[in-house]
Amino acid sequence: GDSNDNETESSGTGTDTVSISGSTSVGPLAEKLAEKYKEKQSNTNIEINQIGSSAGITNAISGVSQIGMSSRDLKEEEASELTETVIAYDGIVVVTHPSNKVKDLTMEEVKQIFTGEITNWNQLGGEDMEIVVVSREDGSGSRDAFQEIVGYSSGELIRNSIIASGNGNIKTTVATNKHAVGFISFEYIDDSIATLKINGVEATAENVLNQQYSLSRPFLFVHKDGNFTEAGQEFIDYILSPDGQKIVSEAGAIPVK
Amino acid sequence: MRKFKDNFMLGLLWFSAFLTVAVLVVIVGYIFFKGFRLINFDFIFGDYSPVGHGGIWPMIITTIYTIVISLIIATPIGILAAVYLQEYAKQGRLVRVIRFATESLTGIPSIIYGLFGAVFFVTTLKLGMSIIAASLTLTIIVLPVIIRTTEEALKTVPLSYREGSLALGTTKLQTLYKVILPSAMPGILSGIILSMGRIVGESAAIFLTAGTVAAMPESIFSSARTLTVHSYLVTQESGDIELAAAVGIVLIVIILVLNLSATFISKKLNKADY
Amino acid sequence: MPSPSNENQIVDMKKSNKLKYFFESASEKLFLICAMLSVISLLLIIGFVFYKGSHPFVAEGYSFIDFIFGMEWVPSEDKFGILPMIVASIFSTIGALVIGVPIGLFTAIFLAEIAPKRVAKIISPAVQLLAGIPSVLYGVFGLAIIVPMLQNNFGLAKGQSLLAVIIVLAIMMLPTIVTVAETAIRAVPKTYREGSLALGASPIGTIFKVVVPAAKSGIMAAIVLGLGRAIGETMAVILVAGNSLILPTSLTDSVRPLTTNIALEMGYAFGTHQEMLFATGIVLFSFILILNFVLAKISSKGGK
Amino acid sequence: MSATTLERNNKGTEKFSSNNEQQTTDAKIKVKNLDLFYGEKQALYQVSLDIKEKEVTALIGPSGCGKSTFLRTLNRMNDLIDGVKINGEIVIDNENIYNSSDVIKLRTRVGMVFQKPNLFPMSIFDNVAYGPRMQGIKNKKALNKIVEESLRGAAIWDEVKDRLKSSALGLSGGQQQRVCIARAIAMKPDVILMDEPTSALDPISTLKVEELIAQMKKDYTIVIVTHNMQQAARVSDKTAFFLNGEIIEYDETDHIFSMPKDQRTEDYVTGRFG
Amino acid sequence: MSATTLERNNKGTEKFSSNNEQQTTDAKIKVKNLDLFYGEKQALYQVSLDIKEKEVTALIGPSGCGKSTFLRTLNRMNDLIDGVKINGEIVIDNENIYNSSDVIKLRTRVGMVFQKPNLFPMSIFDNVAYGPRMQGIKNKKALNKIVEESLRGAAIWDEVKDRLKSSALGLSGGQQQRVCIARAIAMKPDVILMDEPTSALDPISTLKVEELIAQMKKDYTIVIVTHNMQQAARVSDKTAFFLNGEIIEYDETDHIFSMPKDQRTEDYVTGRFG
Ligand SMILES: Nc1ncnc2c1ncn2[C@@H]1O[C@H](COP(=O)(O)OP(=O)(O)OP(=O)(O)O)[C@@H](O)[C@H]1O
Ligand SMILES: Nc1ncnc2c1ncn2[C@@H]1O[C@H](COP(=O)(O)OP(=O)(O)OP(=O)(O)O)[C@@H](O)[C@H]1O
Ligand SMILES: [Mg+2]
Ligand SMILES: [Mg+2]
Repeated sequence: GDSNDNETESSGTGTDTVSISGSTSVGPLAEKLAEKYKEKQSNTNIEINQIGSSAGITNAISGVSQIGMSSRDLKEEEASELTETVIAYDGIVVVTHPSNKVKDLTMEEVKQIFTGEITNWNQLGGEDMEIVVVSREDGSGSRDAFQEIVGYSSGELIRNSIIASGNGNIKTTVATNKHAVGFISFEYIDDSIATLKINGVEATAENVLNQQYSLSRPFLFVHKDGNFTEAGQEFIDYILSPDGQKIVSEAGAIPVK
Repeated sequence: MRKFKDNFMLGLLWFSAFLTVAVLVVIVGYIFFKGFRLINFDFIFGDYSPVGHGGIWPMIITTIYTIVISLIIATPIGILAAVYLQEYAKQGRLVRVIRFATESLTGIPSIIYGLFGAVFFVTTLKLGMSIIAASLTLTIIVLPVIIRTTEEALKTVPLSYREGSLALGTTKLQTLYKVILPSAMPGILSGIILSMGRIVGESAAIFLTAGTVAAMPESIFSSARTLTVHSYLVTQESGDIELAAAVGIVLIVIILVLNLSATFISKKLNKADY
Repeated sequence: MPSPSNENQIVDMKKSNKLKYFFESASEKLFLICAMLSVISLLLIIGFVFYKGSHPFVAEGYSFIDFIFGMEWVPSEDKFGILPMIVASIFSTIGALVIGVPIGLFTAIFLAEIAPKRVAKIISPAVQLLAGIPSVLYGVFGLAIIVPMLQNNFGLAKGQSLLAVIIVLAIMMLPTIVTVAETAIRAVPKTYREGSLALGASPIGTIFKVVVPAAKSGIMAAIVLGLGRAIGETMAVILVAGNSLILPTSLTDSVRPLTTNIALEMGYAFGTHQEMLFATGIVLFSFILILNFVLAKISSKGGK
Repeated sequence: MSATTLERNNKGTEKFSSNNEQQTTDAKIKVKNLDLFYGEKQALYQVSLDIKEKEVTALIGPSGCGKSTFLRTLNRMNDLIDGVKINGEIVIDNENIYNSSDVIKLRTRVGMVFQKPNLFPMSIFDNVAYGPRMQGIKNKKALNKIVEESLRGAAIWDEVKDRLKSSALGLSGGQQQRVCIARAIAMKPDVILMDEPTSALDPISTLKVEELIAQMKKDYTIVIVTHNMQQAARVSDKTAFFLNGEIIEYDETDHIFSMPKDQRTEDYVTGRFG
Repeated sequence: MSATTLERNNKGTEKFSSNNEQQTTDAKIKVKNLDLFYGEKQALYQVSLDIKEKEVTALIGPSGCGKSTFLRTLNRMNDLIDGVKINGEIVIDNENIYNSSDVIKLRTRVGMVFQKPNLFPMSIFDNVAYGPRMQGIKNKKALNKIVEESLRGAAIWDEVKDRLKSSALGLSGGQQQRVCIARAIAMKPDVILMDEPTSALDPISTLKVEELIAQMKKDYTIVIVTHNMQQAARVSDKTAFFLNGEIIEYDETDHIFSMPKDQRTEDYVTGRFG
């Protein structure tokens, strides 16, 4: 640890590098934060690698990166080695093809759809067509959070569901298939898909903050204490500052406070 | 009857070629159609920004770095390995083992290479997430392609060339470098071109070893993002297909330029081409 | 006749071959090292994958049989069965071979033997270009064009399917197969063609009876390399496979081949789940080894 | 009858270009004012020559004079070379072979043995059975018979009868060439073109082949290129002397060797023994 | 002196294996009890033969009898073939070439011309300059001189002097073979092995080459394989007759052709004219 720190400092001549790696969901937000941060603090160089939550956590533990980004909760073994900071929350929204007439679901219906009890849109007042469920991969932070809140387990997920990796892929899949239903982060909402209300509540940041809308999860920064520099701490401080949180909300995520 | 069979086969040949070309046209056409709107000076030569579509200049540079470094390492090793297998080794166990190893390497999914590279080059050899770690991983990926294509090219060099040269009191090495390799050049070159394709097209193995830092790399020990990784992230996370396609256009142009220069170089090198 | 000075020059040269032999043997060793590098890499990778992948079975008491023949894959509930994925991998590989190899070979033959020079000069590099297009873009193309096409033409609820995987893989194999096979076919000596044509064989007969068999070794290389591309491919497949965890019973079922499973979940996996993904890698590996073995057998049989 | 032919051809060699000579009806092959260009380079100049059925015609002349080139026009093998242009006409069995489009039929009727053995990388049996098989003969017995007869005919049967199934490329040069002859014979053609067929053979095999030629003359029209004056003298009925792409003299073989009309012919045929 | 040699060899052909014969000190090449196997197949049986310096030795015999195989042992070209095993010894200049490890030196001293022309795909000039260049001669003028002399020596200078820089593969077979001879001459070797060097040449070129051989004899030891009895008779001092991998008879050429001791030799040499 020590020798590493020295190296960074001596070679830096005033420039510190903070290496961050992990979740592809947190990554874009972190990039935006880093860009703004750099305008303020030009002698800190922030490197962001979007390689998946687990890889990021592994890197934080092994010291390859100073900070890991995670969109899932730490497991026990991991938590014992790392310190975590929630930098933002991410809202999750259920999406369908824009042509779909179904615009509102109860949480129970969402569960029934994803567990295969409801298999046709006409059971929900829509057209007579098969439902194609699109989910994220097992282990993904969004999926963990989604399943936990909706209340079903991975084993219960309907077996012939399409598994897409990443918000973008769910979006593309749903946007090109009028049978489909899936879930994505708030940040990725656009015109190509329709967002659904849950229990009559619209998916917005306010509704998440006032706890009317329950589909959300934390975005985590994790680090190992022995491998954490001042510059890293300053960056996290910046994110949690009002300036930083403003950027969080501009990016479509939900501020911590 | 024979006429019919001939015509039928000829038809199949035409049909297959037509199909291949059609696929080519449709795919390239699709990519251009989807992406051309984003192509402008700032997009290509601008710095990256997480907001909007960003510039991709850092990724272009990173891509070129990975191609050049991987090929600089893999091409000589691959060619020399093929030379060993074809020109030196007694066709026995060792050769079978080596050949089997290279062939097995071709089928390993790139994600496994990526994981391996992340553990071996990034962590064990302490290269960190860096262009060099990715290039070394890519070297392993393209080695089999170069070895195999070079071997095939060497096989086509007539024995009489070897005899003619050796009988003049040249060493194997001289024969190799003056007669055999030049005659095998076109084949070797197609292997290199295929490898470039593989390098350029790789994503999983790269983002696990070079990372995805969207900034201009300071050196080959920096973490950085290649064009393909960029288009991968973009599809994966934001589903911005236009952007992915625009990056694709740039990639196609880069490959085109590289292929043309490779062909040009081989023409220069290959004395057989009078 | 020979001028004395030149002769002396040559005679001088003839004296000192020590250096040449040194280079000769040094270079041979260097070449051997280069050749061994691929073996070493393979061993390292195999070692790495096996080390990681065998852990659950060696140390944690999981049954390998259950792993191979299990139908359930729910990592968060500790269920690790990959039979559906094995089947999916086999089907998609065979499918891609059945479509990609003939089209690729025929295209190569066309370019090398039939096409006018000028046409071949344009098409060949263009096909090589296909090899350089990142697989993600093939995936995007598959997702945006092939998947909806299947959806619409077959009236499916979803186009993500075994068939989509096969089509995308076949397309991705094309450049490798075409390029390598074309080079091999072009290298067949002209005398073979002359010999055959002079016997009144038709050009087509000549191609299939003499030229192609003479290029057999290169064609096998093309198939092996193309196959490698197909088996090793992940990114494009993830996008069009659907990745459902069901045992495929028809071409229109969505499937999750072994590679996709690894790539899909590795980013979030940890602990046993991650090790099981490496174990998936071991199975994939065995699959590749068996395939290579079979291909080697076929090609050596064809040789006789 | 043969006198007419001769007269006509002696005139032909003096290259007057009036085309009003009568056609002799019994000529199997009639070549008239044939020019051949390899790209810009002219290789044959106004070659005219009538070849009678069931005779052996020898083509002699120094290296590079166009003997092979001329021979290959007779079964249109030059079609394979890019940039070959031909003027003039070649009529076989009253059909201009360059008008008729059925090259395949032409080549089944006009067999060829090349200067360098060019066996296919197949077994000896498959090499000889290749032509018949391509003509659709599938019957195992018939093929066996053809192969044996052809190999016997080419004086190679005894040497290879025990290894018919092993690769033809394992044979020595001379053995290979004789299998090539067997392969041509297997097609039972009308005309057989031979380009220095015995240049790779030892005298005993050569003798056998020469005897074979003498015997085949009963059934076939044979055109043979040779550098061996004695061979020409022994086997041929007519001899044409080529020089720099022109026919200098064409006559009964006896005449050519004993009393050539042209000084250059005399220089050449006697140079051998000078 | 030559009588001793002969005697020894006549005995050798009867394959007694006592090794206590005296060595004749003036023999350039001494071959003793040479066996050669291609894998399992034996191709040479107890071949013993002394070749005197500055003489021309012809090897004759029917196709497949092992002439080429034997010739290629003299500069160890058979080393290139997998699975070749050799017993016995070959001594050149009092050095056992199979003990000495300097194959390169051996081959610069023992040049070779092959049965089939095997020019490299380079310009004519580069082909001829190839050997000298590989020996380190870079001087442009010296190379020009060597190339011209060698081409003249091979009776091809006039035909190619205007196209030295164009590809050697554009030449006709005969022209190519003569360039091959030039290429060998360019190395100024001690011994020149020729495997049917004129089988692809026309008589005039053949004559020139034969004259050349006669002239080279002053400086070089020449071993030539030929199928042409007259050539053997014309150019050689000694002749060895091979049959089925054995030397049947080895003697002064005159003796071999006029009064062979062995019936088989007589059959063979007269068969030609029979
Ligand atoms: N493919 C080709 N392209 C260009 N020129 C050629 C080609 N083939 C032959 N030639 C030239 O045409 C002329 C005649 O060649 P050809 O092979 O017919 O001679 P040949 O009489 O058969 O000689 P040889 O006795 O050496 O075989 C030569 O000058 C040769 O260089
Ligand atoms: N590479 C090889 N592997 C196995 N057998 C071979 C090989 N080369 C030659 N032979 C065999 O060895 C024997 C001698 O062949 P070689 O080429 O020396 O004959 P040759 O006297 O030169 O004949 P030719 O006059 O036809 O050139 C033949 O039976 C041949 O089939
Ligand atoms: Mg010729
Ligand atoms: Mg020989």
